[in-house]
Amino acid sequence: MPNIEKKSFDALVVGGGIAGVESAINIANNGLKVLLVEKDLTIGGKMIMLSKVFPTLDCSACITTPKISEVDRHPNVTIMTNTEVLHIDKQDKHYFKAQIKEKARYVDVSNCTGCQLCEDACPVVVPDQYQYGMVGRKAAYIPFNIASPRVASIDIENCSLCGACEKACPTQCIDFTQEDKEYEIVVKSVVIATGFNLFDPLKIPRYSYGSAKNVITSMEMERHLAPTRPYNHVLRPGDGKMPDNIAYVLCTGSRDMTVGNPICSQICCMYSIKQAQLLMGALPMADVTIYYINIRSFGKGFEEFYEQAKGMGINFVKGKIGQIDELENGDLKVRYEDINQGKLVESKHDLVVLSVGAMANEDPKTMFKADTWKQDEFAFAQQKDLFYTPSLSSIDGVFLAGTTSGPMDIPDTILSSGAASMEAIRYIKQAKVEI
Amino acid sequence: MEKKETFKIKRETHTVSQRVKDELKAFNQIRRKILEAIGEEELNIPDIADKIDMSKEETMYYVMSLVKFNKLQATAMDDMDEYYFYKIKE
Amino acid sequence: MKQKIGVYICHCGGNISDYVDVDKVKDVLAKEDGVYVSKTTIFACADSNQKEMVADIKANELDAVVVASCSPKLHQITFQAVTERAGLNKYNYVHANIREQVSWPHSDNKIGATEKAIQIVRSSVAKVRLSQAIEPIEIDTQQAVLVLGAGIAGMKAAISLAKMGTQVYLAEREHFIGGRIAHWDVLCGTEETGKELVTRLYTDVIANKNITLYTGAEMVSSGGSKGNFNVQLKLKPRYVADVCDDKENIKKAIEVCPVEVPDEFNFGITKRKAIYHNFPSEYPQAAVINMDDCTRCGECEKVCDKIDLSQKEETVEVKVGSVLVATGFDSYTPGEGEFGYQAIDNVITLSQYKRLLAISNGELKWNGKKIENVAYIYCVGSRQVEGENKYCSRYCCTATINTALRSNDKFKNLNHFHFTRGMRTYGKQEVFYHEASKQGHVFFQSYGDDPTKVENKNGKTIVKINDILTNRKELEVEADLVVLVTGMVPRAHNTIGDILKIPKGRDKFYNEIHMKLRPVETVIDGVTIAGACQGPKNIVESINSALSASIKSYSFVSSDKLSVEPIVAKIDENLCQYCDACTTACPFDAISKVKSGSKDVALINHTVCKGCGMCLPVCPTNAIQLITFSDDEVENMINVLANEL
Amino acid sequence: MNSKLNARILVFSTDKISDPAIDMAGLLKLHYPPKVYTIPLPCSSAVKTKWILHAFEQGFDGVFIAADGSDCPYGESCTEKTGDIVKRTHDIMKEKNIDPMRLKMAAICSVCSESFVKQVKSFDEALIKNKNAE
Repeated sequence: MPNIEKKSFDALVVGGGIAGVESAINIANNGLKVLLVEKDLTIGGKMIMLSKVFPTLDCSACITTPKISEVDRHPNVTIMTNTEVLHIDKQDKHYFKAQIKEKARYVDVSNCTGCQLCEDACPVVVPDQYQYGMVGRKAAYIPFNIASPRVASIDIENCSLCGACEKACPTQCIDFTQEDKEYEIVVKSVVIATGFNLFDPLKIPRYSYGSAKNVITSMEMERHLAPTRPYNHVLRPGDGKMPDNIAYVLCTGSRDMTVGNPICSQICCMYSIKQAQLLMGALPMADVTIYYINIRSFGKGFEEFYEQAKGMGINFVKGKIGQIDELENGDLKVRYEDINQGKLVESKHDLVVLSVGAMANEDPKTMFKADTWKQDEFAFAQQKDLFYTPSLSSIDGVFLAGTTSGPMDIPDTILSSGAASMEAIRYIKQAKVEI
Repeated sequence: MEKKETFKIKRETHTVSQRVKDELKAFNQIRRKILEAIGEEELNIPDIADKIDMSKEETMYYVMSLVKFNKLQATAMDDMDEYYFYKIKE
Repeated sequence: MKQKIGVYICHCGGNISDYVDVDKVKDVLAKEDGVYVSKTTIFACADSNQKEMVADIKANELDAVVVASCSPKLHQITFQAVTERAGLNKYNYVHANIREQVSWPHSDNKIGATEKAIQIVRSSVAKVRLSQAIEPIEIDTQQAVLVLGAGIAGMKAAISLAKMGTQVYLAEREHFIGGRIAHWDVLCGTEETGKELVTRLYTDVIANKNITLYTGAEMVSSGGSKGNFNVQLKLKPRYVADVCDDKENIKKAIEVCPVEVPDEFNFGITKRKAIYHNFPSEYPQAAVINMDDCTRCGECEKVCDKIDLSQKEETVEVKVGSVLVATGFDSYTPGEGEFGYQAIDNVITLSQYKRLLAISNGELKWNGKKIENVAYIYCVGSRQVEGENKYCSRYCCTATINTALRSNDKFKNLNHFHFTRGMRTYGKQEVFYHEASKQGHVFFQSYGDDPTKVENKNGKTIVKINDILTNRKELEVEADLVVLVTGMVPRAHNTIGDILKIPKGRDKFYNEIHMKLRPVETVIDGVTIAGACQGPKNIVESINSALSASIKSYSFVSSDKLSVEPIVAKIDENLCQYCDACTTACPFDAISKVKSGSKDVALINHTVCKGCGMCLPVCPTNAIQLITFSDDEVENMINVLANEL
Repeated sequence: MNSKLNARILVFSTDKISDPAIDMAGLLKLHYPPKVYTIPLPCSSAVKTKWILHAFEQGFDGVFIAADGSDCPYGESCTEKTGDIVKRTHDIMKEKNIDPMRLKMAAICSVCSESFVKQVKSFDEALIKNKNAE
């Protein structure tokens, strides 16, 4: 195969979200060499996309970015974005060979200054995946303002090859001759931090997501409320109206055998309460109703945060949602079983937010040799020795950070990443072989 | 320094799909229609949608994209506190 | 005097700029004496902006920098590093807090907030103008860690530190290790028992030469700081020889002991003697005499020569670079009469119920009566409406479900009635709740303001609820046993926190610096926290936090040198008339009397000085200045802040 | 609200204990008068009388020492020492004809945000009343 470079590191960290970043920093701080591989154009994962975080209401970007800059300039960390891990094969007791593919960005990263002139010049508009399709972006684009690296990239699938970007670029860093590049990496240990996927609400047709335009997911609402938001205000995507009666549907895709997911996603109650509090701030006249089965505010300061939300006037209704229908003016009719009243009730809202659950990301399965990577019954990574070494996967030397092993919130993710990196360091230090 | 034109090299191996060409054409038409519809006025999303005969949600997407690309800007909100008006950015 | 100062004002993505007119701040500052650049930025902390700032400082050849953004507790270090990357000394940087102390508390007053922001940034400029380059002080580090508490978190932390080659002192206050987990049978989510898990950990602890285990060890004092803690541990004797293989005679000694007291290991549902073992696989495997219970009758000595009542308390001193606190929690003790506790004889706590299940065989009985209907009352001591504990204890819903499910493995014909405040079997634990429902457990729910009631009616114990799951119907269950699901509370007896000065949160558990950025560090440098002493956690969460804490503690001791802040006090020998006021005021014994020429003067030991400044105000001749808080710096700041713009 | 109606207050806070509480007041969006300015020090028993008098000379209406109290990481003597500073300064203030009520001290623990806000609000009111009475 052409274009293959060989490199070696002490640890390979797969996934550049907060778990991967935290793990990489911990390992690198101990003098070990780390390769951090992220399949997206930027590191930061889901956390960098969030508005504020519960229960402190810190701005999420403000907490993520220092970690990101720390990892970015760490002398012991090499970061590869837009890069996929193809295979990881355990060679013997203490080392792994990995095949990775760095996809062409068509931009010379070292020379791009992030000036966005290519973006201005590009004529092509496609839905912006970082804004969940709520606005467009160009085919030549920077993911978002606080992306890392904050450099341009060409979406070749949607590029019209008009050359406008190349002509506009002041540093001549656009380069359409770039090709995908494969590397063979040798490492002593692996940390899997591939995170989770959001539940796809199209799987519950009675909630009308996709057909009713003012039914959105909680991640879309997160974008509405974030500093790097798509509309600059909270507006209905269906017609631009400022909503004043918003409903939250908890447990969308969680604790629901009909979609094959019996478990609780652990984060939705709290992020919904947080969003509701932020909405009360952004839209002081709005009513916010949260439909729930049980409120699970179990972490440090969470219950107090829930009580605070009740105090602010957020309406909590213990009820199970039956059906959501779109009305002619774009409003939504919500039919639910009110547990307190013990009967079926109808209500009207002008925006419905589906608090979607956290589902397993099964990417790691494809990276390892068949049957070596084991999953639990919910497709999350199996924890081989749950209490003694929670971060150990089914493969010795491969450790699990963050939501790879199950849903968890940010504080737990950070702690789990600390555990995974401590175990990885110990494993690496015990490795006698020089690679 | 002479600019290299690598996009021309790429054209030799990569064919731009018909979908991309069609969408580009469609976007340019919609953009023109929206800008024309607004003209000197300030309009909200339902007004624009009416004028260019497009669904409100699609209108929202394109208007918001044009705001993002600095072609349009939001001005005040209507008396009912429901909709923002948009005008062409100078 | 710095003459090319750079000022950067952060929008903080709206957190600041929504309330403070940052452009106005920028414009006013641009005109300030010595300010060379004044700019705003959306996210000062974003990497691209940090890089820009570095380039800007270099390009403009700035000699000092002020960033006005969030609290210095979050980002002062970040921007000191930026300053250093741009080739300046980090003490040529001053941080202005215009978020936590301006935009947020004054979000109701935009004009006032903007004015205050301007003044604060101007005063920071006044300070940075006088700033000087200072080099850090290096100190020798003790490459050892003291781990307090040998429960699962403490043991796991000790093992992982020891495996990294660190010397570890593991101190447990009790005579037996294992903390809370040693009591439990099969743990939720596996087939492993608490006993087995503790056995695995203990085996590793004992096998590792880097770990010194002290039991019966209580911390009595601590001196020094990060890199160099001197900790005194008081060791309570066992009064039984350390190496005791005389099992038969120990057994006899226990038999002859006339004292009977409630056995803590079984939460008082059984009795033990004053000399006792903990449980069959206790660790260390050696009996102990509790002198508080012992009447010193001497009967045990007569039958066993391994008993030595003359053993004396000892004190050992350990020198460590870091202290890792894993002291765990207490179970909430219900008040008398709370849900019938201590008023009705078949009301017990979850802990007692779990031990009852463990020690019972055949039929499950309480006070001789066979048990069929078990009522569990949740959130006892947690989520209190009236009481102080507002928090949720996190582990108890799952622990109760697991106990109830497992009890069916051992005892048939048990009926389970769960009186909940809404089940919180979060994450994968949900499946156990689902399983319990499938097996026919009955679940009720009430809200906090309308709690479940336990009553004694004609000798029967009745549990009553206005059940919101059935339209607030009043429902009753006659229970053979009422189990109070008690939550976690901070340790009542915990002098460690006081000695080490670890701050506590609103919930009275130890507080971390930042839940997400620095979750296992405390504001006391070198002291880390792990497990449930920080807040309720289950086993996996405790282990994760223990490993995270150990990686931080390791960072304090991994090298034999550590840099410390050079913020220390300095004596002006010309002004000093040695009077000993400063020596007396110093809490660290850092100041001594020396000869300087013909006169006596005070000398400050800079590696011992912590820079607290307690010596400053007591000096009658104003001979002491604290670096970065000199009279000039403080008074210049005051000059700015005291006057209208 | 006219911010000119507020008194100008200088707060000496401490890095590890009272300043975090003042930060948390902001985090909790608790409001207090904006003319409250903070200079954080390592410890409240480091405040020099000279600085306090300087603040009055320069035009501050009041000085508030947000003391560490028993939480001080540098030692338990902090409360007593800070108290001594206040006492000494009060004596000098009397000599100089500065109303001693213009210097106030209270222990503010690291989570005492509400207490801090209450304290500065009432101090602000007392100072304005005092000023108007003059």
